[in-house]
Amino acid sequence: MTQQLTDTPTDQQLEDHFEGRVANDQRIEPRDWMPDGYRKTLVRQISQHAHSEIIGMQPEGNWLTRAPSLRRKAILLAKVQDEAGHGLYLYSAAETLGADREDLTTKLISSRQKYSSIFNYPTLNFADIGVIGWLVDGAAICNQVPLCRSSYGPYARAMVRVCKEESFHQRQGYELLMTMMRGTAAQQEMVQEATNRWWWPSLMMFGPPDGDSPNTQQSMAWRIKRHTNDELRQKFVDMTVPQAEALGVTLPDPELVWNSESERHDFGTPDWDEFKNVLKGNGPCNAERVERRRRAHEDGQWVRDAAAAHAVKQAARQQTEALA
Amino acid sequence: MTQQLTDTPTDQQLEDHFEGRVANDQRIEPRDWMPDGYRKTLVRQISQHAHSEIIGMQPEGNWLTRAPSLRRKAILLAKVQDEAGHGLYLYSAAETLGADREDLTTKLISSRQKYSSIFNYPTLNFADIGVIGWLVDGAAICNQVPLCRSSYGPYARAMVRVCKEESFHQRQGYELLMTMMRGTAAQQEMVQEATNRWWWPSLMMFGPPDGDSPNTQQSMAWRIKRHTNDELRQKFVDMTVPQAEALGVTLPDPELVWNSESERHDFGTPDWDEFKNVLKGNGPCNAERVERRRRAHEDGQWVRDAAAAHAVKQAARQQTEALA
Amino acid sequence: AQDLAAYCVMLGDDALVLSQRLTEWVTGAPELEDEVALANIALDLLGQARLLLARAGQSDGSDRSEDDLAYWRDDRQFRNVRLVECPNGDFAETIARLLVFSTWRLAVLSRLTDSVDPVLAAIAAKGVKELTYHREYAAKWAVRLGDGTAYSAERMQAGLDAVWPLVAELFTTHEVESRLARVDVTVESSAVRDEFDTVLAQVLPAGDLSTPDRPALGAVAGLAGRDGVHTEHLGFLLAEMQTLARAHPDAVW
Amino acid sequence: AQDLAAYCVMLGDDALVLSQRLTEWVTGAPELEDEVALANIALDLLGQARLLLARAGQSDGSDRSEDDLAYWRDDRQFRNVRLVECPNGDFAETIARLLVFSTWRLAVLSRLTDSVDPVLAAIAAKGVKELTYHREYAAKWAVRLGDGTAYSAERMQAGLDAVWPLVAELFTTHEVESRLARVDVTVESSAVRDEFDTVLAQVLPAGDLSTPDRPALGAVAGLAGRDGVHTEHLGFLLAEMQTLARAHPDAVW
Repeated sequence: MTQQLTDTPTDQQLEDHFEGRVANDQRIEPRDWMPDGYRKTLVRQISQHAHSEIIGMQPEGNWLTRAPSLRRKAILLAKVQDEAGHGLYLYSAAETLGADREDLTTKLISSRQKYSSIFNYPTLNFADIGVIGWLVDGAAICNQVPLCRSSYGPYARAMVRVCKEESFHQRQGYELLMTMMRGTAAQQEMVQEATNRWWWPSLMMFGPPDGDSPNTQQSMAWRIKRHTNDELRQKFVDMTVPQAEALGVTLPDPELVWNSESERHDFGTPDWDEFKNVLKGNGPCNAERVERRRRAHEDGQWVRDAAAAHAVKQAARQQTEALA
Repeated sequence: MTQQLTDTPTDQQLEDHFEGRVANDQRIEPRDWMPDGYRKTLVRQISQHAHSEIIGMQPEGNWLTRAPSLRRKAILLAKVQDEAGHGLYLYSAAETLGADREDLTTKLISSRQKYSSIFNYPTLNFADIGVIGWLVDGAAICNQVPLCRSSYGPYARAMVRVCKEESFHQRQGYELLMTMMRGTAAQQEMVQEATNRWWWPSLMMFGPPDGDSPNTQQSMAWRIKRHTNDELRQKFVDMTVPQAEALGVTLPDPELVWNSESERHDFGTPDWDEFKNVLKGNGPCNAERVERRRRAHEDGQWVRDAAAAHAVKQAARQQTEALA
Repeated sequence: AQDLAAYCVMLGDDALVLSQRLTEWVTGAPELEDEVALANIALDLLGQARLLLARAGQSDGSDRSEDDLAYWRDDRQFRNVRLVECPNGDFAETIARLLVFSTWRLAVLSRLTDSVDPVLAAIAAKGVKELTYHREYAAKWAVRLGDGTAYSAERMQAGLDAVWPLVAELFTTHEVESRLARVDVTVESSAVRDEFDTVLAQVLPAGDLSTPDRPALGAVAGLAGRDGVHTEHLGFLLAEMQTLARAHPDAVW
Repeated sequence: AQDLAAYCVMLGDDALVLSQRLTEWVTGAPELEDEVALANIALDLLGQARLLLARAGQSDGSDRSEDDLAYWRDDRQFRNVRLVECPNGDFAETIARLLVFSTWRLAVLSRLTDSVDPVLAAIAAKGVKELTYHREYAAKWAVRLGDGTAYSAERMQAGLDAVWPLVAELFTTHEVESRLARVDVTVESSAVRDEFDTVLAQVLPAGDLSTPDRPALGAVAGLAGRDGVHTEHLGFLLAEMQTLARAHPDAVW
């Protein structure tokens, strides 16, 4: 269906063509023309997403050496490894838009680019691992499933794979919580305590209320976002409440109640001051998360330099051999 | 009694005078004339002793963060602190002979000077803390009590203080073992296991058999050593056997037996090949012990530099003030 | 009595956890004299922790010993401020923390010498002497490093910057404190902020150091160390500290 | 059966402890690709450990599970070689250890595929594929670092030097192995030294690296890792690894 453009098209023509494709739910691919704003917004969104996968390894990684059974250790290790993999696809997707991974990493470790605020909370007991799977991955999936239909091809395809693995992680997390709720009183207490700590931050993962989210409209027009923050948040709450009941945990919101008229749950307002404070960098773990990533990157500089130097030497040797 | 020497005395006169004082059990003090060999031997002996105190902090320090009761933690911390203190006196004593502490530290961390080989064994359970007090401090005391009468004044005086504190440590170690032997089967096993590991290395602390110890004669003549290695070893065995019986542990030497004729214990031969191997630097912990000390020293360089820079600035400011 | 016990646990845990951190310096200090000094400070704090935890176990009627409390609670039950549980960092950061901590604690304990609880008053009186030395040691090093080389000045300022987000928590009055303050057992933490600021306003300029302008470290839904909601570091510290005691629950040492 | 169990514990503990060490790299590797690779290797070794420990618990008649063995033994009962328990060091040292370990273990496991014990043979067959990849990963990095920059070459050689004193222990045949070798359950460790030397003689020169000339690390009265006499590091590793499982002895996870 791609229209053959023989003459050099004007910007307006290109833009019209682009808008037409997007409106028809056709995919934009790396070599296609796209408006600068679209490109920039996508790079920002994809790289924030990539950073979130990478930083998100830390709160879970915190329990790798202490997992209470070898089976749980293997599950957790595989999960954290998957997240590194997601980070890799997503950085690749950003690179198709002309971004440079090294540059994105620099922006992350100098706090010039953000990642999901949720990862600035500490993991304090092993139930946190389950709750992250259940609530945090659950919220991520709500956010991400629509992105599998994102207008930008490479991002949409990465999202298909990411969502598939995240659903698997979510089920594993929920299964851990089920097991713990069938266990000792101490285990049940851990699950409830972890739920109390993660519930509100999970709701905040959908971003500020629609009234405070100025970029939503444009992103929706471009089909790189498909629902508003509040729509997604509502969907998440409605989806999670019965899961909490099945588990036997109480969600820490006294205002949470089924509204039979609107056929959805009413719920309380997250502490948006806390959200803003964490976003500004003052959450319980912001400084540590970025510092750990920065240290890993800087400590690894000599290794990456060595790999580059070796590659150059290898290429030179192969050339010499070819000439000989 | 100091003889007034009006004319510049000849080397022979000085040496005779020195020998006379030593033979009469008079003390040599820092400003007194002494033969180069005496000075060198003493510097080597004192600095090795100082190094042993400092390196000896490591095997015990290994259990500081894991001591099983707060009382034991306090006792152990105080003991390790005392050892740092002993190191300090002994380096001071070496400095009275013209040695330089920084230089001695450099020799230690570049493995050009030795410390007691016993500290190249690992501490593997908490009973090791007790056994180090009982056997290692016990052997050290056997070695050191005669040194309280060393011909060199500052060393002898340092030794008086060191021996007093070490006897206290030895009693504390023995008391820990007694407590553990009255405790659970696992605790009793720990004590026996630790005794098995430390017994032979403790015997080696007295040095090689007299036949292989060429410097002993001269050191004894100079009264910086007062008994031969084998004499001290025998004394230690005779002292320790009844203590082991009182504790209820078996010393791991099938040849150990009371000889009613010689009125002392006969005992087996330590594995002198192992001793030499450890002395050469290949013991279980040599590399780590020296590396930890080296790292502490190097990591602390900027701190010492800062203190020195501050002192210079302070002095300059005081001078300026005095002039103003 | 429950409040008194809870308060003793707070002050006791502060001392115990910082003592554990300082202990990690042993065999790693820049100079033997500092090896001795840091061990000595750790020993003083350990002594304070023992008295306070013992007092807590008596006053809450549980009859738990100092060791019961030190070795058999999980991190969720520890009540120390988050400041003391963070890793040591370099020597400058260790000094920065010690300066901040000892200045705050000395201010608190000197008020506690007038406590209507005679045991707490006696523990405080002993602690005041010790903390006076700790604060002096830390202040001297802060000035030396701040007024030393360019590198040490930078490290010292970075150390202060690193610990500063955890300072606000020291002056956040917990409801237990408020209740005890009303019956003259203690004072509110917020009441000693002026003294703290005054002391640092003397020390920092002497080392050409500035008071960091750093926002407080966020809590988790308003909960922090005094509520048992800690950083990720405390669990590791306790795993190591408690490992042997817990491996032998029936043993006497 | 006791011998078979003891042997499975040896090989299982090697894998479990090295897996734990490699896990410490997660979120700290030089590049995301290495993050993935190291996690993957850790996961493979963890899988091997689980099978081997489960086999041990079956064959000694104690009916202990993999978790019973992993979480409820003290360091004195662990039977891994000391090589795997030492701290990671830098990336070069980690690679050096992995190269040495995987070369040795691949040689052993490829012999074990012919074991008369069918379970061991099956575990070995699976392990051979995994270790082939581990060895290749380590060898590639050893060559890259050795043939990279001057600095990386120095680090890589230093890494090899650091792990070398622990290599001899890999080839010290334990009496359990001797007995099992006589009945064709396994081979003696000493029998695979040639293969090991051959492999390293290919890899090291490709990275301009030399075979270290370092004496073996001393044992304690002849006892080392396979006898349960370890370095001071293992206790700390286990304290962390076992802390949560031991805090909840009745829990199922």
